[in-house]
Amino acid sequence: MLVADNISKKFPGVTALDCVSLELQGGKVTALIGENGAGKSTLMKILSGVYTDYEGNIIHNGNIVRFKNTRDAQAKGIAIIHQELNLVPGLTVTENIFLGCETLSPLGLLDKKQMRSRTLQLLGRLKLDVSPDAQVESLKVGQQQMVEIAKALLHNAEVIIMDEPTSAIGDKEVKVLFGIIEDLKKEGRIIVYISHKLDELFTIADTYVVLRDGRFIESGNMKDVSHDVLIQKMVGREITTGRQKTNVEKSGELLSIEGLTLFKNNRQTAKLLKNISFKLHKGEVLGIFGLMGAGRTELLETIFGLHAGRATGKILINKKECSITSPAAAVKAGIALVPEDRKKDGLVLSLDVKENISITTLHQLLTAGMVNGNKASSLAEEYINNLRIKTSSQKQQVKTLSGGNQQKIVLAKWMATNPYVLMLDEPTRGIDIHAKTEIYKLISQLASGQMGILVVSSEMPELLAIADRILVMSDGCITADISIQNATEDKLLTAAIPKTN
Amino acid sequence: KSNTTSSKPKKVAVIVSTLNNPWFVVLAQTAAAQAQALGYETKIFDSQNNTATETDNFENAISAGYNAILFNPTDADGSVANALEAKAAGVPVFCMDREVNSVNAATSQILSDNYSGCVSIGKYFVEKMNRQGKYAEILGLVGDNNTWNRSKGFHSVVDFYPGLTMVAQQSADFDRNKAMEVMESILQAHPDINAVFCGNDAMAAGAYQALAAAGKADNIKVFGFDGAEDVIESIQSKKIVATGMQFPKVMAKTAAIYADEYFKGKRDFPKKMPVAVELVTQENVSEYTGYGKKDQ
Amino acid sequence: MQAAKNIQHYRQRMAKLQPLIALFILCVILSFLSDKFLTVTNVWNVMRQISVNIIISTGMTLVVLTAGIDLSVGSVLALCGAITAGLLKNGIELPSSNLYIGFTIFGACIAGLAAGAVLGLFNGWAITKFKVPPFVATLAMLTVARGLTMLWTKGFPITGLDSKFAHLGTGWFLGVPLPVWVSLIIVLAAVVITNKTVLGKYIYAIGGNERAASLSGININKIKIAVYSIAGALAAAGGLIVTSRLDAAQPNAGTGYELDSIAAVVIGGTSLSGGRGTILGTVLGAVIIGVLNNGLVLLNVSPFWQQVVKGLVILAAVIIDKANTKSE
Amino acid sequence: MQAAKNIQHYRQRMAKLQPLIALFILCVILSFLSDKFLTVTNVWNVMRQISVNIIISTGMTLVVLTAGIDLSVGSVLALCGAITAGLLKNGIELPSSNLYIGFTIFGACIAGLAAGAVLGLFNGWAITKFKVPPFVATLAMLTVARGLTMLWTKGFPITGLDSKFAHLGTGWFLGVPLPVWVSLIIVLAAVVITNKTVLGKYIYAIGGNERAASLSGININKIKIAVYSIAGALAAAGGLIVTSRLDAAQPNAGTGYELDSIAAVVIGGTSLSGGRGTILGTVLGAVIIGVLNNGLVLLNVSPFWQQVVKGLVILAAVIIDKANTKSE
Ligand SMILES: Nc1ncnc2c1ncn2[C@@H]1O[C@H](COP(=O)(O)OP(=O)(O)OP(=O)(O)O)[C@@H](O)[C@H]1O
Ligand SMILES: Nc1ncnc2c1ncn2[C@@H]1O[C@H](COP(=O)(O)OP(=O)(O)OP(=O)(O)O)[C@@H](O)[C@H]1O
Ligand SMILES: [Mg+2]
Ligand SMILES: [Mg+2]
Repeated sequence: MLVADNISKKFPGVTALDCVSLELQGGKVTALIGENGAGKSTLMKILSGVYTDYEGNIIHNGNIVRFKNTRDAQAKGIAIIHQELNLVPGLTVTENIFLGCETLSPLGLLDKKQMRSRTLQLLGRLKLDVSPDAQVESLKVGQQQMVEIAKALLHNAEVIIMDEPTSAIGDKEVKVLFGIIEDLKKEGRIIVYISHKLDELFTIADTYVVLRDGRFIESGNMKDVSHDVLIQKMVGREITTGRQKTNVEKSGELLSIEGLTLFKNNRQTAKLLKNISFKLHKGEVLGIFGLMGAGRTELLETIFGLHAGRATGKILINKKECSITSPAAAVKAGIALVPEDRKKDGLVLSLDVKENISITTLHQLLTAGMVNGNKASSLAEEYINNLRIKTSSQKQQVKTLSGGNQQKIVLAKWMATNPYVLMLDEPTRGIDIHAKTEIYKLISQLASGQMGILVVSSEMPELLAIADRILVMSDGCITADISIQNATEDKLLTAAIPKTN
Repeated sequence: KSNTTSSKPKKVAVIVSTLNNPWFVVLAQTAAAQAQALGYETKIFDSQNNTATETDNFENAISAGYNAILFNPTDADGSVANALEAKAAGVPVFCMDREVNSVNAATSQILSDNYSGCVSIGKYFVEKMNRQGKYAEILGLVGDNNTWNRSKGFHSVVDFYPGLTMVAQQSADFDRNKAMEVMESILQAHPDINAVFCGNDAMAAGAYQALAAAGKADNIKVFGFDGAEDVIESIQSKKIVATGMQFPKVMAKTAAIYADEYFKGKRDFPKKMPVAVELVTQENVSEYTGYGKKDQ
Repeated sequence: MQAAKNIQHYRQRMAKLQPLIALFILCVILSFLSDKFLTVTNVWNVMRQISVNIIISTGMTLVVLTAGIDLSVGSVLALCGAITAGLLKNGIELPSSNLYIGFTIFGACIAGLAAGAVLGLFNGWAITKFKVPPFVATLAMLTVARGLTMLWTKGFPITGLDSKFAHLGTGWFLGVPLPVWVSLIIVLAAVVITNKTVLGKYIYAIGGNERAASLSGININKIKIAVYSIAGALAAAGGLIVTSRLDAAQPNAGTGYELDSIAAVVIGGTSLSGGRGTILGTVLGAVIIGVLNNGLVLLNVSPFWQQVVKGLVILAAVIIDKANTKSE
Repeated sequence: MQAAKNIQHYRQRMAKLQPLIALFILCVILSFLSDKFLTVTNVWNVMRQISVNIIISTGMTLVVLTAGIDLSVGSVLALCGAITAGLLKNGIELPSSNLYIGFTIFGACIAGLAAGAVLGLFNGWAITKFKVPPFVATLAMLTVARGLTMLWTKGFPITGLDSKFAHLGTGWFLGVPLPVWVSLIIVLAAVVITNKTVLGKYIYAIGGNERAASLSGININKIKIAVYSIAGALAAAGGLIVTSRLDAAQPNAGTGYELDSIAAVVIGGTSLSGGRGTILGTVLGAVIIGVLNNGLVLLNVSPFWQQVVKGLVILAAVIIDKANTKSE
């Protein structure tokens, strides 16, 4: 049994936690719920020894503990899957899983065999098909997140904290994870589960705790609350979710992809994308569904000019063919990409909110050749309000923003360019339900204008909610093109499952 | 044996302590030129003031089959091992300008005596100063033993005169620019000095530059050492008072000629052949040119 | 929110301010130890001496902000100084097509600066086109440029230049030495560039997260090439000043300057991993080093002890910074 | 899965292999240009000459893998060499308590190595305890150690050492020069450390993602201090060899070695931002530089042109690497 007693945590400019108390029982899954920036991750970081300066107490099996560092917490049997990936890109899967707790041979050298076989077990348990010797950087985000999970399972800890473990993985992997969680419950472990995907919580969680603006709101049993009540508790007032717009009048063709093919590298003939063709119309929201590893990210990246040289095929914008050899060229041509991995590809973490939002549109903020600070500020202000970005000021470093708010910054900087084609790769990953609806609204607003929007998502409900038409991809090919009227979850799924032959 | 090797032309290596100071460029190039004139294939090796690099140069020269080495050591003691290695390989070594502290390592050493050279500068210094006044000394590389030979020689005379007080002693690494900046700062601390003695001519030129910029060139006497071209000119134009002329060309030529004689079978060379350092003053400067006497 | 804003500004001021504290302490100590230290003439003297390092380090700061490094500044300084001096003295002669081109002071200086920019351009080109690590590319340039200097000067200083040229290094204007004016103007320009221009913002973005920057549509290569060219041109500018102060172009001028200027940049609080740092910080870094060198001579510290003291003071200076900025 | 594995191994082999290609090409060219190049004596020559740089660069590689840098190796080499030489020759005398301690060769060597480790420890301590950037901390040590060398030697080389001591630098064993043996052993040890020990894994982890490493409960500071101490001790080892080869401890030995060894590391494919690189790569880097120096001397290239050529060849070598590894 682990108890947090009146815990408070201040950061320069923010009170992340304000006298929060909660109680975690063994054999139960406790869902921690709250909007972006509510303080969930901060609280968990305190429980797992990442932050050591806080007010209040942690009571572990009846006695007060103060972890000196993460290792200390590990020793006390507390494991955490961090919201943000914490892997060493250059090291292999095995090395990452065992980092900090390597097993040694009698000679005091690394016992690689031993570690490798344990890794294979874990990967098998997670049904993750990667080599234990693969460098983590060569894995996709989703695969990396599974490795994080494996790392946490290694210790078979008494307390396991999962901070948005499913933010980057597909339904298949989610099912696997839930299976494992059930086992852990049977073993009487304490499990904390943080997610913005409410339906997940209803399937897996037993009790819930709601945080709002760093304050404890209430707790109870999952079975006693309904979806909407829960949302109301975390947001503080009613909000309407669900489909925003219904019919779409297809004015002219905006983007047209013809025979796009992407090779794995310029030597081999292995293809990541096989002869892809489709059209995107003005005012259309085109969803792209697929299982993890289907090639959706590659598709967007290729259109965005990231793989020039490895790719063949035509890209036409407004019926004019344009050769897009670099992201710079893509941006000029009026294409924008909100990438999958915000930290690696989306943000300059060392810069502040304002600078990150304005980076794509600096040329429009000039007066007399100089960047006009006020214009930049008003731009940033506009999006901070529109997207309800929770930041202490425009000058807060994005590094210190909560995960979800970072995602909103990336959205903001691309909306600012108002492009012809806006490509979104998992746009609502790690974003709370309220902000999600905001973003859905925005997407449909943007689409009602001249813009056309491509949305890659692993969440079917999301696509069904916002898309006018859905393409389904399965290992590098488009396997279905379904208009929203006759799109159903199982249609999408059947098209997404790779044909094994 | 001689006729087997005499089939193809003999090769002479010139291993010089450094090339980032014109004085040594002259030494090396004259030696090489002279040896070439005598019909030998020659090559210049730069030890970059680093005795370890010098060792590499020796090994490479020996394994590349050079038959004699005209040698300007980086260090009197440190270079002994190198000279001995050459000797062991049967390659004669002729030292130029700087010596190696070993009686039998080198076949012959044609040396410029820094110490006594600076003794005579010291004497002239005392005379010019009428035995009294404040002065500063600008040293070369602190880790280089010539720096200290020169300084010691100078002080062996000057320190006998209580009227002469050294108010500052700083290092400028034999570098013109450093010397200028050091001089500028010394002038701040001691605007009233009457003279400055510099460990080489590059530093003397730098020091003079600082004095000129401060408008003190006329009342502060600059003394150098080497006999570099531009300093000789400065002495002619009464900017610098005096320098110690070493004769790199003479030493280089002699060394090359010795090597030639060695190949022809001569063996009895003077172990040490000192080439006197001559004091160049505004009175006798007319006889000199850069790095040597007019008539050479 | 307001509070937060203040903290932000406070921090930023701090970031710039910190080296100032160390510098202040240093100056107080020195002025106690030597009455000559805080005299007007000595202040100008120090300013003149550090102006060259400030000029070079300004370029170096831009390079380091992009997470790069430029080891070639010293040799580039020497080569460009020598080129200018050579052109001034001998012009260009083509005996073959018996052609002779003379150079005015202005012309020769422009030629020197251009040469610097071109050398920098080569650095940038190797780094962007062939993905050579900046360290290697500029190390190669360090050796090449030094060799070219030796070849161009044949190992001898080029002396006896047009006396008007000496003015650049030794002259005064409105009671301030010309080199100080030059460095002042360059620093101001750089401050404007880093804070107010697109180029500046892009430099920080590239240093902070190159991938994100290029995904934001920034042409990384163009920016980097520009930055290395600027660094080269500024090194050349330093070369002109050194040459004109000495009234001679030394073949071995600028040896080891790369360390001095990187030191100034880092002591000034710029991170070698790029993305964070300021021009003013670098200036303070350069001033600290300059003041230190000057002070050690004023106090006539024995050459043996000087290096020990110098090292310890630099360490202390940086530790003082960190101590005061630890809070974040 | 299998595929992924292959890609892995392929990549890793590549990473090590690349400099080899450049080296091979270089050797072929040289052996065409000079019949002296591929002679047994000359090969041992080159090996002996590079052994010191290999030893230093091995330590440097560990430091760079942690995303650090050590500029002090050159001065540490000089100081420790001088300490050993001094102890050998004069021992320690305390006239006050008229005490005299003599040193055996072994004792003096141990003392020198210990001194190196301690100096490195200081570096690590300043870097971890006070968060001083490695560049500054080790730059300070560069100056301080050089100064201490001057003080200890009074500016004069320490010569006339026990003739047995000279054996270390000049002796042979089983037809291989002793310095080569030493470097060989050190390289092997380092390879084992980096690949087979926890320390090694932590070094890569810290360089690859310091935050992740510390979240995994790794004691970052301890590892860093260890690494800098090792680097210091290895620099000292280099100092012993240099001293015994020359039978003299030079006050200004090792000047500029930091650049040589960092060059070896980077040419060997280790990234200055840490986390990726191999010891063997560094060895190849050092060999390339050594072969180049040796070759330029064997060919009749004038010293001035040598620098130009050297720079260009190094650039070319790295470009060849990149060209062959670009695919990924
Ligand atoms: N290192 C930090 N410095 C300053 N503020 C911080 C820091 N870390 C977090 N914060 C602030 O603390 C608050 C809580 O952040 P936290 O990451 O706990 O939110 P969260 O509930 O995890 O949100 P999300 O669901 O988006 O992950 C946010 O306002 C965030 O900006
Ligand atoms: N760096 C890489 N190394 C090896 N294989 C890769 C790499 N990048 C992508 N792949 C493979 O390319 C295919 C497409 O991956 P991609 O991530 O684009 O699909 P996706 O549908 O976007 O998956 P996700 O849901 O994670 O975005 C997958 O088979 C993936 O394993
Ligand atoms: Mg969170
Ligand atoms: Mg994807």
